[in-house]
Order: sequence, then C-alpha cells, then structure tokens
Amino acid sequence: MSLTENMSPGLALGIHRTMVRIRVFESRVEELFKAGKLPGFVHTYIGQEAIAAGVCAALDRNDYITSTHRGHGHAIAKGMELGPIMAELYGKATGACRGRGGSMHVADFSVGMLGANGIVAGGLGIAAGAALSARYRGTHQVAVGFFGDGGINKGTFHEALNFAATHRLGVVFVCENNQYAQFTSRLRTTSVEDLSVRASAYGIPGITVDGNDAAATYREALEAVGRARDGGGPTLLNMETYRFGGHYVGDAEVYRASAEVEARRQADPILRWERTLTDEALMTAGLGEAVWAEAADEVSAAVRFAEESPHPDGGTALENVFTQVC
Amino acid sequence: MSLTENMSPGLALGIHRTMVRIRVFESRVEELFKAGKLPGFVHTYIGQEAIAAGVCAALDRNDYITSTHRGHGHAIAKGMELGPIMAELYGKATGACRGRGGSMHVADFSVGMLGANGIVAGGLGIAAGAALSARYRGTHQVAVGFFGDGGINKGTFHEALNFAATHRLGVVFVCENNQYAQFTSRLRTTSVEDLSVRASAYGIPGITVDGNDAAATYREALEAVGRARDGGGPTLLNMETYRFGGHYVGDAEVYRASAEVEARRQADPILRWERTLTDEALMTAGLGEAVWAEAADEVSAAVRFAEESPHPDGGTALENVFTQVC
Amino acid sequence: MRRMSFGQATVDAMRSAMREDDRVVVLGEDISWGGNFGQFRGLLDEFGPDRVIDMPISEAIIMAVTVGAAVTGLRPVASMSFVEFTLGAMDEIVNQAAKFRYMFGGQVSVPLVLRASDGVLRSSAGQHSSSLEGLFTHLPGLKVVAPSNPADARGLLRAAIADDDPVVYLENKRITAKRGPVPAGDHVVPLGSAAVRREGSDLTIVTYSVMTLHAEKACSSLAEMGIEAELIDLRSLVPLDLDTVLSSVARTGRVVVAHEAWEFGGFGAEVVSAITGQAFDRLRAAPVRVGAAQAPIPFSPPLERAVVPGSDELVAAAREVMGLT
Amino acid sequence: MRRMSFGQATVDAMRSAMREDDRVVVLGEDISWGGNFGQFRGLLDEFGPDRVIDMPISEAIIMAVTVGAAVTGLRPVASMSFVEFTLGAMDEIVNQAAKFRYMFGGQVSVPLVLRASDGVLRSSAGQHSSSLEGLFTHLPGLKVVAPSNPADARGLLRAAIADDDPVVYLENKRITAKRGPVPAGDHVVPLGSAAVRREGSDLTIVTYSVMTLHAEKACSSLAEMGIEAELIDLRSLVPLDLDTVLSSVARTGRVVVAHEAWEFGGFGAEVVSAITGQAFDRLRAAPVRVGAAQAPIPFSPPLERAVVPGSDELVAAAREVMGLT
Ligand SMILES: Cc1ncc(C[n+]2csc(CCOP(=O)(O)OP(=O)(O)O)c2C)c(N)n1
Ligand SMILES: Cc1ncc(C[n+]2csc(CCOP(=O)(O)OP(=O)(O)O)c2C)c(N)n1
Ligand SMILES: [Mg+2]
Ligand SMILES: [Mg+2]
Repeated sequence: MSLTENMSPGLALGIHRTMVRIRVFESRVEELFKAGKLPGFVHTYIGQEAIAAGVCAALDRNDYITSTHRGHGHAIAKGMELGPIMAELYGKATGACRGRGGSMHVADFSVGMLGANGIVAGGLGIAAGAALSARYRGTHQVAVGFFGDGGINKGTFHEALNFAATHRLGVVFVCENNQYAQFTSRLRTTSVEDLSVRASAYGIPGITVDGNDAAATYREALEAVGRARDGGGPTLLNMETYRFGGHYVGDAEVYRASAEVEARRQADPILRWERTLTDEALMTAGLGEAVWAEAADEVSAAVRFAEESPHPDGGTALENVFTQVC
Repeated sequence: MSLTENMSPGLALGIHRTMVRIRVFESRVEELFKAGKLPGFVHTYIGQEAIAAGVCAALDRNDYITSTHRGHGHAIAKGMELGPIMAELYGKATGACRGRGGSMHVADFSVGMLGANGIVAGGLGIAAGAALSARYRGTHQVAVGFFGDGGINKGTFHEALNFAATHRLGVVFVCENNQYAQFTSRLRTTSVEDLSVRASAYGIPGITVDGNDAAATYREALEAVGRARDGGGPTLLNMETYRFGGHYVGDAEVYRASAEVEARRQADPILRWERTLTDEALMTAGLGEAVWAEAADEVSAAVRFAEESPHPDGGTALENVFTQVC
Repeated sequence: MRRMSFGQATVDAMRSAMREDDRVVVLGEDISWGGNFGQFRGLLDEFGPDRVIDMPISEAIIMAVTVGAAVTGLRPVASMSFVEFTLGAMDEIVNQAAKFRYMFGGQVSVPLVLRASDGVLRSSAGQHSSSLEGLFTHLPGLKVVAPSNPADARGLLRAAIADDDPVVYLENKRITAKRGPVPAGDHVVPLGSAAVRREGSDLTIVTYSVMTLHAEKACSSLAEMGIEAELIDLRSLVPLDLDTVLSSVARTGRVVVAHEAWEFGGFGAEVVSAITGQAFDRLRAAPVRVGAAQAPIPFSPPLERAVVPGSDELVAAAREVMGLT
Repeated sequence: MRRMSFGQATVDAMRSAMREDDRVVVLGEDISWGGNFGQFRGLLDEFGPDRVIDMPISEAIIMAVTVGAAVTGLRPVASMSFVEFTLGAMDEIVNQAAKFRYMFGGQVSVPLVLRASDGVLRSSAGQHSSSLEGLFTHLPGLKVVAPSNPADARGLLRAAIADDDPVVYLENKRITAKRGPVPAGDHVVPLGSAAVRREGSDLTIVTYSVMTLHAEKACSSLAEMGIEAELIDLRSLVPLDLDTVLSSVARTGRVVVAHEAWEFGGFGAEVVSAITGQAFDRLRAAPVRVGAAQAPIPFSPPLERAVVPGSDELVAAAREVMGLT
C-alpha cells in the first residue's frame, strides 16, 4: 500500500506546504526572539509539524480546534494567515488579537481556531463544549482538542474525556506526546507508558500514532474525525513526536542529552514526508525547493507586515473587557 | 471454600458488630434529624455498611482513611467513638470537632480518620498525600480514600490515581458505587458501565467487588491493603452497592422507582452477613440479638451524651482559625 | 403582579429566555431533576434533554463546556448549586471565561451565566456556607449580580442571560424559598442599577442580597430610635452603580456597608474605599463595615451566629456611625 | 551580609529549613530542575528525590497531596510557579488547606507553604501576569506574605515554613532576579511585621512586593518636589501589621495605598477601609489607591504599561493626596 494512498496529490502536497510554512515561520520566530524583537516568551512547534498539518488536513474550515501554549503550528494549519499571527507576536495593533494576546493566545474564530491557551489542558473542555454546541446546532462541525503529554495528567483531561464520551460528542483529543513537559520527562510523572491506554477508561478508541509521519497523522485523524462527525463519539490519538527545540526559546535544555536530541532530529517529519513524496513521484527537488522559497517569502512578508504595523495605543487598553458596558 | 475462610471468628463477628453499630447509629440519626434535633443536613450510610466495615477491618488503627459527605459509617468503622460523633452532629462542644464541623466534617486524627469531606472526591489527593508522608516517614501506614460513583468523574480522581500510581504509593481507592450521585443515575454521567476499568488508565489493578458482601469487601480490601503496604502501589476497588435511603434525610426520592429500592433492599448487607455467619455456625440468633441490643444501648448513650453536652460558646467562635496567632 | 419564590423566579426567567431564544441552554448537576434548590424544575419537560443537560460532578468541565458553547453560538447557563464548588472551576471561570474576549482582542463574546447559591443556611458548615462575591468582583471580565427579592432575581437573571458577557449570578440560600411579588410580563432588571429601598436622611446603608432583608429590619429598629436610614440595595456589584450610592452619601454623610461575606478584604472594602475616595468631604464619620468575622463558617448554631452578621450587627453599626456608642 | 537574588534567597531558606528539619519537603512541577525561576536549584542534589518531588501538571493534586502530607507529620512546601495556576487548585487551597484546622475543631494543624510567582514580567499576557493576593487575603485560614527584597524573601519564607499554618508566599516575577543584601546566618522575618523603608512626615505610602521598589523611586522624585513620604512595606498581608500603618498615618494624615494587583476589590481596598475606620479623624485627605486598571493584563508593551501602575502613578497619587493636582 502506498503511504499516500488515501490522499490526492494535491492533499499530499498541501500537507507538505503546511509543514514547511510552520517550520519556516517558527525558525524565523526563534531568530526574532533571540534578536530581542518579540516581547513575552515563545514556544515553537518545530519537530511536531506533521501533527498539526495532518490533523488539520482532515478538518473542514468551519471545524473547530483548541490549542495550547505551543499553538503557532495549529494556528497556521487551521488556516490563519501568517501576517496577523506574526503581528500578534510583535504585540502590534494589526495582530490576530490586536496585540492583546501574544504568542500564547493566538486565535481566529473565523477559521475555527478557538485559541491557543496558556493553561495546560485548558482547551479540552472548551473543545467538548464546541462539539456540544455543534451537535445542538446541527452543523456537524467537529472539534479537535490539542494537548501535550504533560496535559494528560491534568484533571480536566479526565473530565473532558468522560463528558465527551458519555455524550458521544464529535471531539478528537490529540495528544502531542513530545516526551517532555517543560523540563520533565513524561516517564517521571505519568503512570503509563503508552498514553493511548487512557482511552479505555472512557470506553472510546485510543490509538498510538507515529506523529512524525504525516501519512499516519492524517490517516488516523481522518478516521477519528469521520467517526466524530458521524456521531460515533470521541477518539484519543496519542501522537508520538519530539520537540526539536527547548521548551521555550532560550531554554538551556539541561534536562536532556544532546545526543538524544540529535538522534530524534533524524526523524524530521518534513524530510521524511519529502522522501515519501519523492519516492511516490509526487515531488521533485525543484518543487520542494519552490515550496520552501515560497514559505520564506511569505514569512518575510509577515515579518514586514508586523514590523511596519503600529503598536496599539495605550489609551485603548481598557477596550473589550466587556462586550456591553452597562 | 467457606465465605469466612480468611477470617477468624472474632474478626467475622467484629465486622458484623461494626455494621450493626453503623446501621443503628444511622437509623437513629435519621429519626433525630426528622425530629428537628440536628442542625445542618445528614447523609446516611444505610445499605453500604459492608464496605466501611470490611475495608476498615483490613486496616490497622494507625492507617489512614479519607472520607466523604456520607462519612459516619467510615468514622465508626475506623474506630471513632459514637459519643463524639453524635455530639458533633448536634453541634455540641464535646463533639469530635467541638461542634465546628458537623456531619460533613467528622474527623478524628488520633484514629487515622482524616476527615469526612463536603467536596466530592476531595479526599482522594489527601489520601495520596498521607501515603506519600507514610512512605517518607517509613511507617508502612496505608491510606484508603473512600469516594462515590459520582466522584469518579471529578478531575481529582484522575490526578490522584495517576500520582499514586506513578509513585506506587500505598493507597487504596475505594469507590462506593451506590448507583446514584444525588438524584442522578451514574449511567447518565459516566462513560463506562464497569467503573473498575478506570484503573487501566493508570496501570494499576481495578477490581469490581460485591459491596454488599462483607466477606468480599474484606477479602479484596485485605489484598489491596497488603499490596499497598508492601510497596505494590495503589488499587482501585469498585464496590457495588446501593443506598437504602435518600441522598440526604428528607430527600423525596423522585428520581428512582420505589420498586427498585425495594428490590435492592433485599440485598441487605447485614442480613446477608448474619445468614453467612449463621450458616457457618459462627452466630446464633441470641448472639445476633445481643449485638443489636448492645448497639442500641451504645447509640442511646451517645445520644444522651450529645444531648447533655453544652453548646459551644459563641465567644469561642474565632478560636483555631490559626494555630499560631502572630 | 404575581407572587413567587426566588426558585420559581429562576424557573420563570429561564423559561422566558429559553422560549425566546433557542440558543439558551442550561447545564448542571442534577439539573434535569430541578437542581438542588428546585430552581430549574419543569424545564426538562418543556425543553428536553438537549437544552437541560445533566452534568457529571466535574465543575471544571461544566465551566469549560459552557465557555466552549458560549463562544460557538450558544448562550449557556451553568449551575453550580453551592458557590464553594466554583472553586473547583476557578481556572475556567477566571483564566478562560473572564479573559477570552479581552485576550483575543474583542473578536468573540462569552455570553454565559454562572449561577450559584451562596451564604449561610441552617448550619451547612465550612464548605457549604460561604459567600465568595469578593473573589468574582475583583477579577476583570466578570459581571456579578446578587438579588435580594424574587422580582430582582427574575429580572437580573433575565438580564444576565441577555447580556453578551459572563455574568455570575449569586443567590443567597436562606432566601431562596422566600416569596414576593414579581411584576407581570417579561420583567427585566438592567445590570448596574441599584435600588433605593427606603429613604432616610441620617445615614446610608449600602448592601445587597440577604443582608438587604436584615437591613430592612434594622431600619425599622433604627426608626424607633429616631434614626432614619436610607437603604440602598446594590443588586448588581459589577457593574456597580456608584452614582446612586454617592448621591445618598452626599446627603447623609454617614454610611454603613454590609454583606454576609467575610468583612476582611470583602466587597464592602471596595465600596467603602470608593465612597471615601469620591465623597471624603461629605463624610461626617468613618464608614462602618459589617461582614462575617474572619473564620470559616462553623457548624454549631451559636458559633455560626457569632461569625455571621444579622440585623443586630447592622443596628450596632448604624449607631456607631451616628456616634451613639 | 551576603548579596543574593530572590531566587538564591529561596534556595537558601529552603536549604536551612530542610537541613534543620527533615519533615520539610518540596513539591512542584519541574522542581528537581530548579523550578521555573531557578528558586529550587541544587536542592535535589543535597536532599534527593524523596524530599524534592517532581509533580505532574496537576495543580489540584499538588495541593491535595501537600495537605495530606501536612496533616500527617510533614511540613511540605508546594510550588505553583505562576500564581494563575493556583486557580486550578482553589478547592484544595480554600476548602481544604485553609479550613481543616478550624472545621476539625483545632485537632490538627496544616503546616504548609504554597509558593507562587505573581505579577507582570515582560509581556507574559493574560494568563501569566496576574497578582491574586486579593483572593487569598480574603479567605480565612490562610496567611499571606509578599517580600520586596531578597532579605525579606529569605526571612519570610523561613518563617512561613516554620509556621504551623498554611502560608501563601507570593513573589513578584519582575524582581526575582534582583540581588540585594541578606543578613548572615539563619535570617528570619516574623510574619505580621511591616517595615518602615523611609521616614517622612508629609504622607504615608503603604505597599508591598514590587511596588515597594516603584515607591522608593517615587519617594525620591517626591523629595525633589519637596514632599517627604514615609514608606511602609507591609511584607505580610495576613496577619497585617496595622499598628505600624496607623501610627504613621496618625502623623502624616495622608495615605496612598498601592499594589500591582487590580485596584477594584483589591487588598488595597481593605487597607484603605481599615485606615479609614480606625484613623478617620487623623485623615487630612481621602486615601488614594494605586493598582492595575480593571482589565486582564494585555500582551503588547504599551497596553501592559497602560494597565499596570509604576512609580509615575505613585507620584501622581501622592500629589493628589497632597492636594497638588
Ligand atoms: C495549569 C498549568 N500548569 C503549569 C503550566 C506551566 N507549563 C507551561 S507548558 C508546561 C509543560 C506542558 O507540557 P506538555 O503538555 O507536554 O506540552 P509541550 O510543552 O510539551 O508541548 C507547563 C508545566 C501551565 N501553563 N499551566
Ligand atoms: C465538588 C462538589 N460538587 C458537588 C457537590 C454536591 N454533591 C454532594 S454529594 C453529591 C453526590 C455525590 O455522589 P457520589 O459521589 O456517588 O456519593 P454518594 O452521595 O452516592 O454517596 C453531590 C453532587 C459537592 N459536595 N462537591
Ligand atoms: Mg510535552
Ligand atoms: Mg453515589
């Protein structure tokens, strides 16, 4: 069976393009942060691109996702434009959240991106609520809740999965198991090795997926999303991956051996996908280079947009605390 | 195999005595509450006696338990005296908590009863903490966390089991599955039928037990407590039972059919244990009657003690907010 | 005018809102059985289980689901029965519900209501007797209301559901069963408007919720002593109708601020500070606060009475502010 | 005297406490790696994993385990890195830790410390910039401290660990890396004692934590304008050393109360109300409060600056209370 069997060439290339855009965006963010251009803190998605790209490729534009502190990749994959994301990271008035949110709170409700979230596992119940709402409104929208291996130990994981399972809601819970929560290996805080077994506590399917293989992330997401859309209830996908960078940009990474990082970097999801696409004659070297070049241009344009945009005016700081001021 | 095989006659009769004392105590509490003698609200343990009695029989005096809003049975089984419990329910100065706590906060740290708790599943993490403390102090004390079928959906259940399992702490999590949480059948809010499967999410043993069979509750508790004491980590015991009364005294019980209640009352854990003891020639009718009579006397004495005790003085209301007043 | 209890007022407000707008749903533990205080009775029959949703004992997820539903087109009402249970959902209330609109730059509204019962009711003890408005009022992004009579209960709940922002609706348990007149029709009380319950020229009593009832009694006692108190029932704590308070204080120059919640660091401190800040020159005496003593609420009735204030404490405070002690 | 940062002061206090008393253990996320701000660095090496315990991202269970350990013979210190994460453990903090001693009639003490970092640090945005002391101080059963310099950090943390009650230790993130002198030896600062940082006769500035640094700067600016401010650093919010405050206000008659937390319903409201209640006749002007504007903390620097007060706002407030505006 061909790895890209269930995909059209356009889709396979689209997933590649999304991954590349995320990689280039995040690499530039890293540079910008190190150059002191960005306020706040940034958590980059480098190394995990196959997950956001594969999962979001299985979603419709009006489906929902909730995201995490490591949310740029999700935002891009769900269809947010790069300019407003970058401007948000700069704290500019043209940012996706008008500079109010920053890196950890990137959101665009118009494409179903219900927000990055600075609270670990904070999005899971919100995804369940969005799915409940979609069911009630009869729209067949699916909600994906992204979270990390650290988030799986939070009480809200349990409460959200139980609720979603009981009501057979159209949610897919996607655990991005990158092996660490901040500085701490998941093995030190988590009672089971294979995180997918946690699904059994709710009577729902739990599947461990090679999260660096875009074919697998897409395939499993497609199946889970299909089930969710058809009233078959939630799924827990445990996507095994690795973050190439530190927890945040600037992390000294004392907690993991550089040999481990080097070894894991070999499984680069983008290079791997490029090999697959090349093997299956869907991509040529020239095409690949064009995608990277295009992404670089696009990111440069986003940076330009952000840098040329004005900061919000301090006088507007009290706007939008409430919708209605009585 | 004899039902009481792993028990000495003394132990078997002791469990009976505990169950009877709980039943008589709670029946009197019900009367007293209906007669307007008790402030607050009371949740009685009638129908579930085999659980507290069997589990606590497997514990040493210096082992710990954490309890629930339905805690009188646990308090009695763990060795609290009836007088101070009853006086607490009356809000008297001689109560176990000097009248500060009432029914939902009965506690006696000197017998390892770390408190009834008005917050559903509030005791589970505290039990884990007590077990961590015991391990650190090297005392081999075990901690039991009692909770209900309603509590199993609370995030703290998940967090406590994961933590205890990861550290292989000496905790036994005892779910008293009496089928309802307040007015709501567990089937409406819980994604799995057999609650013991939730143990698999933590890689620990999960066992469903006939909670109305004192031989079974004791046997399974003994095994779990032994494992806990020997460093084998936590166990989840799902003890199936039924509460004979309403959620609280005064509950109109519109949410369940009286036929269901009647049918379930047939499985009275005390009558059943008396039959077993009689069959195994450990008990005679006379002996059984004596136990009930003794319990009645004891409860009457507790009521007398409570009624004759003074109320706390309003002027002492601000004592003990802090240990040290700077 | 109809006569109904607070509980019936809730049902009535919910029913109007649910009939008018099918985006309104209600979620909570035991809700299909009417909730802990019967405030939702009958809704299941009329609106069915898709709109009256029994929730597991998972306060955090009740709130998170409510937020998720609110930002995707519904107008959910979440019930937490006892206000202490909201402590298990504080992250969702404070970090999510209250902040979403602001943090996301105004692109979304969070039209939800969080309803909870607070206060002391016959020795419910430490975990079932608190009043926590002092927490909610401090945190930006939440509106907070606390009615003292069934008409306001009906009207404020209706306004809260119609409002596009998260509103915390707090109802004192001791008065939930009390009955009172409610105007006919779809009675609404706008958020942010205080009510003057009694006029008087000697001092101003500012309060809300159950304490308004104690204050009415206190006002009668004071009148017998020849002291005429003006009584302001805030009804809405956020937004706060400070104008009504200030215009009264400008006349009386003396003020007592009272609530059942703990006095130390309570909402009364805000009211006193705001009055002092804006009407210092009108004050003829230091404002006096009345609130619970700084202890968890005890079980035993004499202790509970010692910690939680009633009309006696209000009378004493009024006499103090009048310089009569 | 040694010079050290706040972070090093924490390590130093922890080390003294852990050497002296083997019941002291510390629990938190990433704690064996030194915690989010390096405040626990080196403890694992000296005390091992039985006493320096890495916790899962389960704030509720961190607190519950801490309570369970505290009531069974240990003296645990729990770390929550950002104070917003305590919102996920509010039930355990408020309904359990704070109430146990009282609710159980004094039969048990709950000797624990909850340590959290609060305040604004370079655009950490809405969920990582709050100051929540207004919540903790309102709730009976919790002691609350907030140091403004490494010596107090060291001394208050040491006192907090030695105390038999639950103590919330709050350290502002922006000053954690700052260094300052710390007395040699086992320096302890008793809970409940404020420090007069600067003497002055024109007005009293009452504050704590990072705002003390802003106030020192403001005092210099004011001095240049000929205004001599007395500066009181509360250090301990519960118990509150009101005597020191009142004796200053009795001399100056003018007071500014400042904190980085939201002004509305914040701890400053309590301080102002207490001062007004007890020293009304000494007040020559209305006390003025300084605190954050009522919005979630925004990300973008100019917005953040607009919401969160600094020394300019303190100078303006001092001039206002002096009648100079
Ligand atoms: C409730 C909560 N606790 C703690 C933190 C601090 N924190 C931020 S990210 C993180 C680790 C998250 O790990 P994981 O879920 O595996 O996601 P990853 O960073 O690996 O993508 C922690 C502990 C937080 N943001 N929220
Ligand atoms: C956190 C919390 N939420 C809600 C309640 C209200 N409440 C009290 S008992 C109860 C039902 C508990 O059910 P279960 O755990 O099955 O115990 P049971 O009453 O059946 O013994 C509920 C919802 C509570 N006490 N605490
Ligand atoms: Mg991770
Ligand atoms: Mg039950």
